[in-house]
Amino acid sequence: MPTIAPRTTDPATLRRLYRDLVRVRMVDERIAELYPEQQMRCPVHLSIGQEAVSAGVCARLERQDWVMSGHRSHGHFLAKGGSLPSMLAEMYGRATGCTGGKGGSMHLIDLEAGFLGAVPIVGSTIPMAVGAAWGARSRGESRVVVSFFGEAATEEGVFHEAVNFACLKKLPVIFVCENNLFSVYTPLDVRQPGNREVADVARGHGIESVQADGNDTVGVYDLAGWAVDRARAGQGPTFLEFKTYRWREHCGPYYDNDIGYRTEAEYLAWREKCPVERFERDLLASGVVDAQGMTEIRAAITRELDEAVAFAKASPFPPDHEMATFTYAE
Amino acid sequence: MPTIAPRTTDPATLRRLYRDLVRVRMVDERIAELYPEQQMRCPVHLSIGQEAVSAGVCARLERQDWVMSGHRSHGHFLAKGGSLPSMLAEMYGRATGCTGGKGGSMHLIDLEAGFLGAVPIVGSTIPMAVGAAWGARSRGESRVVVSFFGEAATEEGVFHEAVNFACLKKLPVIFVCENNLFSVYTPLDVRQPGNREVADVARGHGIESVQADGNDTVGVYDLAGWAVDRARAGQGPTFLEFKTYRWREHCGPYYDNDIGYRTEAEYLAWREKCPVERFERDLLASGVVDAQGMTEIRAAITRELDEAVAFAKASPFPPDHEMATFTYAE
Amino acid sequence: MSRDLKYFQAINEGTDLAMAADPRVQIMGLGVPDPKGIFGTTAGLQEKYGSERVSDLPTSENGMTGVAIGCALAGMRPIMTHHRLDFALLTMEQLVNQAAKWHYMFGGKMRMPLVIRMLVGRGWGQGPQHSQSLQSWFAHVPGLKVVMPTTPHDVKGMLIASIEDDNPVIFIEHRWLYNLSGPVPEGHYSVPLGSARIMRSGSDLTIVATSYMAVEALRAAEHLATHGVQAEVVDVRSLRPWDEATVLASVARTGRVIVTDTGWAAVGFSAEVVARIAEAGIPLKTPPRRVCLPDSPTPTTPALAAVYYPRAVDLEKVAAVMCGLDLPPQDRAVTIPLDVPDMTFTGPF
Amino acid sequence: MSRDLKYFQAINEGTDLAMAADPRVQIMGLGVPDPKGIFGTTAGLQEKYGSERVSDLPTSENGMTGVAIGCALAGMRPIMTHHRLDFALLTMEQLVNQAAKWHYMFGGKMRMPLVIRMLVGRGWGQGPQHSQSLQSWFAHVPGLKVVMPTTPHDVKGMLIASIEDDNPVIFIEHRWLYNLSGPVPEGHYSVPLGSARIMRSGSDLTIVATSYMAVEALRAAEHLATHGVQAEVVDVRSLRPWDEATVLASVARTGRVIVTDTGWAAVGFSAEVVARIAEAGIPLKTPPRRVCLPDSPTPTTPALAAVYYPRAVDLEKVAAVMCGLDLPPQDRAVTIPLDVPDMTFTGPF
Ligand SMILES: Cc1ncc(C[n+]2csc(CCOP(=O)(O)OP(=O)(O)O)c2C)c(N)n1
Ligand SMILES: Cc1ncc(C[n+]2csc(CCOP(=O)(O)OP(=O)(O)O)c2C)c(N)n1
Ligand SMILES: [Mg+2]
Ligand SMILES: [Mg+2]
Repeated sequence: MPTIAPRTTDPATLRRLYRDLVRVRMVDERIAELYPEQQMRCPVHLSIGQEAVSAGVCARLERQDWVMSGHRSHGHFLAKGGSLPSMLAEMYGRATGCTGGKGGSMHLIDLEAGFLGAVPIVGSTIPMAVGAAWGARSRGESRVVVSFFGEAATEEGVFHEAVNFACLKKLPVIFVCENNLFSVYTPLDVRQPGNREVADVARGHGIESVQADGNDTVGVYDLAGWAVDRARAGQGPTFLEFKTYRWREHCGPYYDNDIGYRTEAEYLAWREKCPVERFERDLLASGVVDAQGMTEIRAAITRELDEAVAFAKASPFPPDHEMATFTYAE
Repeated sequence: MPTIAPRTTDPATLRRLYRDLVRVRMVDERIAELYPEQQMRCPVHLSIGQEAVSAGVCARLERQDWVMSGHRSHGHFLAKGGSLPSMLAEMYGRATGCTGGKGGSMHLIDLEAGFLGAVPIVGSTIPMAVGAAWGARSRGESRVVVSFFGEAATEEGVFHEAVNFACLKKLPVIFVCENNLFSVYTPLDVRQPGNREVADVARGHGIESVQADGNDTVGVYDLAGWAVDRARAGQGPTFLEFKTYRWREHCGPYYDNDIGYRTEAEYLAWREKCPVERFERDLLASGVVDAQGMTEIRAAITRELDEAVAFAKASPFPPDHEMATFTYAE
Repeated sequence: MSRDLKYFQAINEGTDLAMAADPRVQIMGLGVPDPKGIFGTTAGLQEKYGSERVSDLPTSENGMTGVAIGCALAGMRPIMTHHRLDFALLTMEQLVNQAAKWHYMFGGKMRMPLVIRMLVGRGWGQGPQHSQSLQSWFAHVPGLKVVMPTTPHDVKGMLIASIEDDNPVIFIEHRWLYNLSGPVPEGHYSVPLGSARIMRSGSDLTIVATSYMAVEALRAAEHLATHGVQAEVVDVRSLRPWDEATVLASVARTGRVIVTDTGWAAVGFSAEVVARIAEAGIPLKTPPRRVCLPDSPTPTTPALAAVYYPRAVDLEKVAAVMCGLDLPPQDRAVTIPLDVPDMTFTGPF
Repeated sequence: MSRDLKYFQAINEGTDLAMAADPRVQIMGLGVPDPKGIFGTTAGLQEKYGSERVSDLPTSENGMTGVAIGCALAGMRPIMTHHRLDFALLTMEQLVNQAAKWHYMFGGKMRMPLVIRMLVGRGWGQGPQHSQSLQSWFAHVPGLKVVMPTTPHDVKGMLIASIEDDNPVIFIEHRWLYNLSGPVPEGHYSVPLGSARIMRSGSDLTIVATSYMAVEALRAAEHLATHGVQAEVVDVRSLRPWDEATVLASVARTGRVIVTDTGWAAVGFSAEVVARIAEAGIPLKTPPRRVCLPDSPTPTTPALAAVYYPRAVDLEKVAAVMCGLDLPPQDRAVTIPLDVPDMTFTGPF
């Protein structure tokens, strides 16, 4: 187990973390609200319930650091500073979207924010993140690269190939696994043996590997800080497994505890561990943010969201003649 | 570490092990001798130096147990009881070869002996062996399946996918890794990090995993016995890493210590650990086989080899019209 | 006795019958026993046949293909599923180096009864990585069989034939066929792999179509008929082996041919059909044409997806030029949104 | 200034020049810095450019392709090597779902300068899993470029062009070209991707050839010339994009065409060439023909490999029939063994 600094209590940091956390929640809830209008005509994988990982990890990164992700990337994108209007416009398929409509919700990108790309093939960006770290180092650049993925990605061979290489080259990569117990509707116990944890498999490769609570925003933040420090100090890669839970259906805006792959009771138990409510209780108890402060933060996000949604909906669709553009780079 | 039975001393067993061991050596040496005639027109990957693993593991298997392997498969094929004439005829590209000439040295098979197949794509038969074990169990058959491969195969993602599944389903599979330190000419230290062993990576998956001396025939035999017993008892898969060394060039009949990827000194140090000489010393010391007995065993193998080579060379090539046969099964 | 079933129901029924008939048949894939059951195609099977024969899998496509091959080596007859063909790109080593060649390269000693079901996505933002229709890759590889059934009748009959076949069969299902209904005989029957089917007869033009494009071709043919052009529609159904005889005979009769495929044109199955017609020296009244995907990845936004996918109207335009027909200009836009197969489809899959 | 170099030396020189010119160029692959240096093509590079830019890799093809993609994202210009194309089947997800599509699917925001060198094996028992020539797969995929240089001159110039290209380029080298010599200019030059080259002019027949088959086509053309038939040989060089204009113009001139490819015929690049000729409506004196691999995996034994691979003599026979030439029967057997490119080759690779 790592020796990490005592739990963060700095008020400005906690406020920032809270805002980032709530913002991810509020954006995804807005998406869930708007989705039934059937104007976002692409698959959406919401992060609701899992926001603490996005907020806690990305708050430790600098702008020049890079993040890559998979299908469930909204939280990572937003917490790394990706542009909200361009993300929403992308979901609406508009020309102003972050890929101009070519990619949709599953292909977010914001190079200025250091969000290097997300794709929906499970595990696929993991070796890319490792390569990006290697390439950056070869070019003499100092960047930490975070690869976000779900626990199912650790079942893909490419995950192991990537971790081995990161260890071999001692690269400044942090592998962040959000273990939400499911791959679509398939529970962990029919995919991985019960006698070991995900973090154990990673550790076998010789990587520093820690399992932790993924709903504890400050805990995530502190652990990520340790991993980032190791990376910056040239001590090599780290694997972090965060236990958490997806509240809504695998893909789409609704709840699906009724269809039979998990129980309402399991969901409710995790609902109790809501990362937002938990952090709010702590903040209220410590007085770092009071109820009024929370309302203000939420109100500001609501305004930002209203504007972003309006922008997205008012944006034009790409014209027909752009259908094949960018098939090749000139 | 496993608690294994005391070292085997049963004379009949030791004699059998010795014969199997020497036979693998002698066959590959004969191939090396004949190869420059340029009549075996296919790549050959000799097992010389690594024979103890083949002999020790396969001696624990029953005929109905299955073995699968990769490019360096001669030892596994022979020790499992594969037909020597059909193997040599295959190398000569003859119609009497084990695949009728279609496959060559890299595609050995002998279903009657339980040698289910070898292919030269690194790692490829590992998941197949797992699937075969699962399929056999589904059909109510009691079989242990051994998957042989080199340490480079543990760098392939498919290895991890296969081990995970074997653990998940508690399958009677034994993963046998011959760690000879090289993948072609590439040493281990530019492929895997130095702070952990191959056996550690496997162990991360939750599998029983042991590292051992791959040049100690009886040691291999005893460890394999433990793994086979576990498999038969339904206790699931085992991973065995055996440290050993390939004496000759990666592919072909010659030595290549002069070309610069390893030192003559390294080779000579391993040459000292010759599994055949070591076993012979032990046998002579214990008196289980005396010099005369060894000469007889070798003479019998020489006769067998002479006949098999004569058979192979006298066999016809497949006729032209067989070029496309078996593209599809009827 | 025949009744109407939907395409996905026909798959389910075919699987069920095959599993009931032969205890060696097993089905595996991510989500196979989950509540959605691969869009209904595997629903109820685990309850009936147990979790050893109907099994969920880790998210390890390549390794699990190796496992399926191993099961086949052990005497089982596995069916493996992929929610999207795109995910199966992880498995090309096992499928093409291994499964396709084991019978051949071991001199006939091994058999590889293996069915790989791959779904082709389309619409509702499936985009570049959830919609590829790579049948042409598989059709290039000796040792594989490749089928793309279009109707509920055929999907059941060809699935049974594929399961009973001793070769690896790539079984490609287009997601937009899933809700189409059609007559499906009860009980066991099989549609031979390698036979095309003439869906509609006509004397002026042959449209050779694969999978969902056969549906668009039929629509086009109906519309063309109202203008006096009789198009023959040949549903290829099986791409390897494919029914050259039926296609060539039809083209020889009509003297005009459009080949339409759900995949890309370049170096695709459509090129093979055109090439065989040319090699056969069949005299044509006008050069052959292909109507396939444009040469780019799939865009996600519905605005561009609507332009990307060819439809009946595009076939009609090409046919009109070939037949010298003065077709009144048609609006490419239609009343239903262009990114769903029908109005019951409300996303997100 | 030009001097004669062997094919593998030209690759080495091209790589060296590109690395000297641009510090972002890197090369990686199993065995790249080993004493054999990918059959000499990477010899000496690590000594010159260090182990960060010239690196060996773990045996993890798919992950390492992702790593190379990541390097490209970080601003490097990676070259990756595979001793055999067959091993690259492990990498299809990264190459086809990812590398081919990143520029498109991120709306032009990303570039993917990436060269993947794949060697096609042949002879000396390479057999079913060490000899596949799957250029047709890559040529099917928009977003990829695909080249197969035939001469030392072209392999250097096209390698430099590929390294300087901002798209993923699949660079396929036939092992039997490695020892061929030819004039190679010194210094930096590039051969544009997408242009074919007429290797030999002729008026009676066009032979469109890829890679090593262009060598056989030249041999055939020379022999045919002694019988009064003048064959034009077009070396395609680049399969995606390919130089339709040059090919179609040649075929329009000669009125006869054979397409010969190192891969399988069915649904292959050769089909595309024939299809485009047909679609262009070029009048032919006789139907087009393809001379490619037979529709089976590669046999290992030299006895069957000799029958499997088409050679000049096979092209000549087809040409003779097309041109109405009464060619004296030739023995298909020749003096050198048929499983090696030349007599210096003594196995085992
Ligand atoms: C290679 C691949 N296989 C299967 C899928 C289908 N798929 C989409 S999301 C998903 C679940 C992945 O689970 P996990 O990685 O744990 O992420 P989570 O959805 O739980 O956040 C799967 C299997 C895919 N996109 N890519
Ligand atoms: C997937 C794949 N990649 C690369 C190769 C080329 N290759 C042939 S043998 C070999 C060495 C493998 O090393 P190891 O597994 O340790 O076995 P060893 O040769 O040492 O017995 C390699 C890389 C291959 N056959 N398959
Ligand atoms: Mg999950
Ligand atoms: Mg090795």
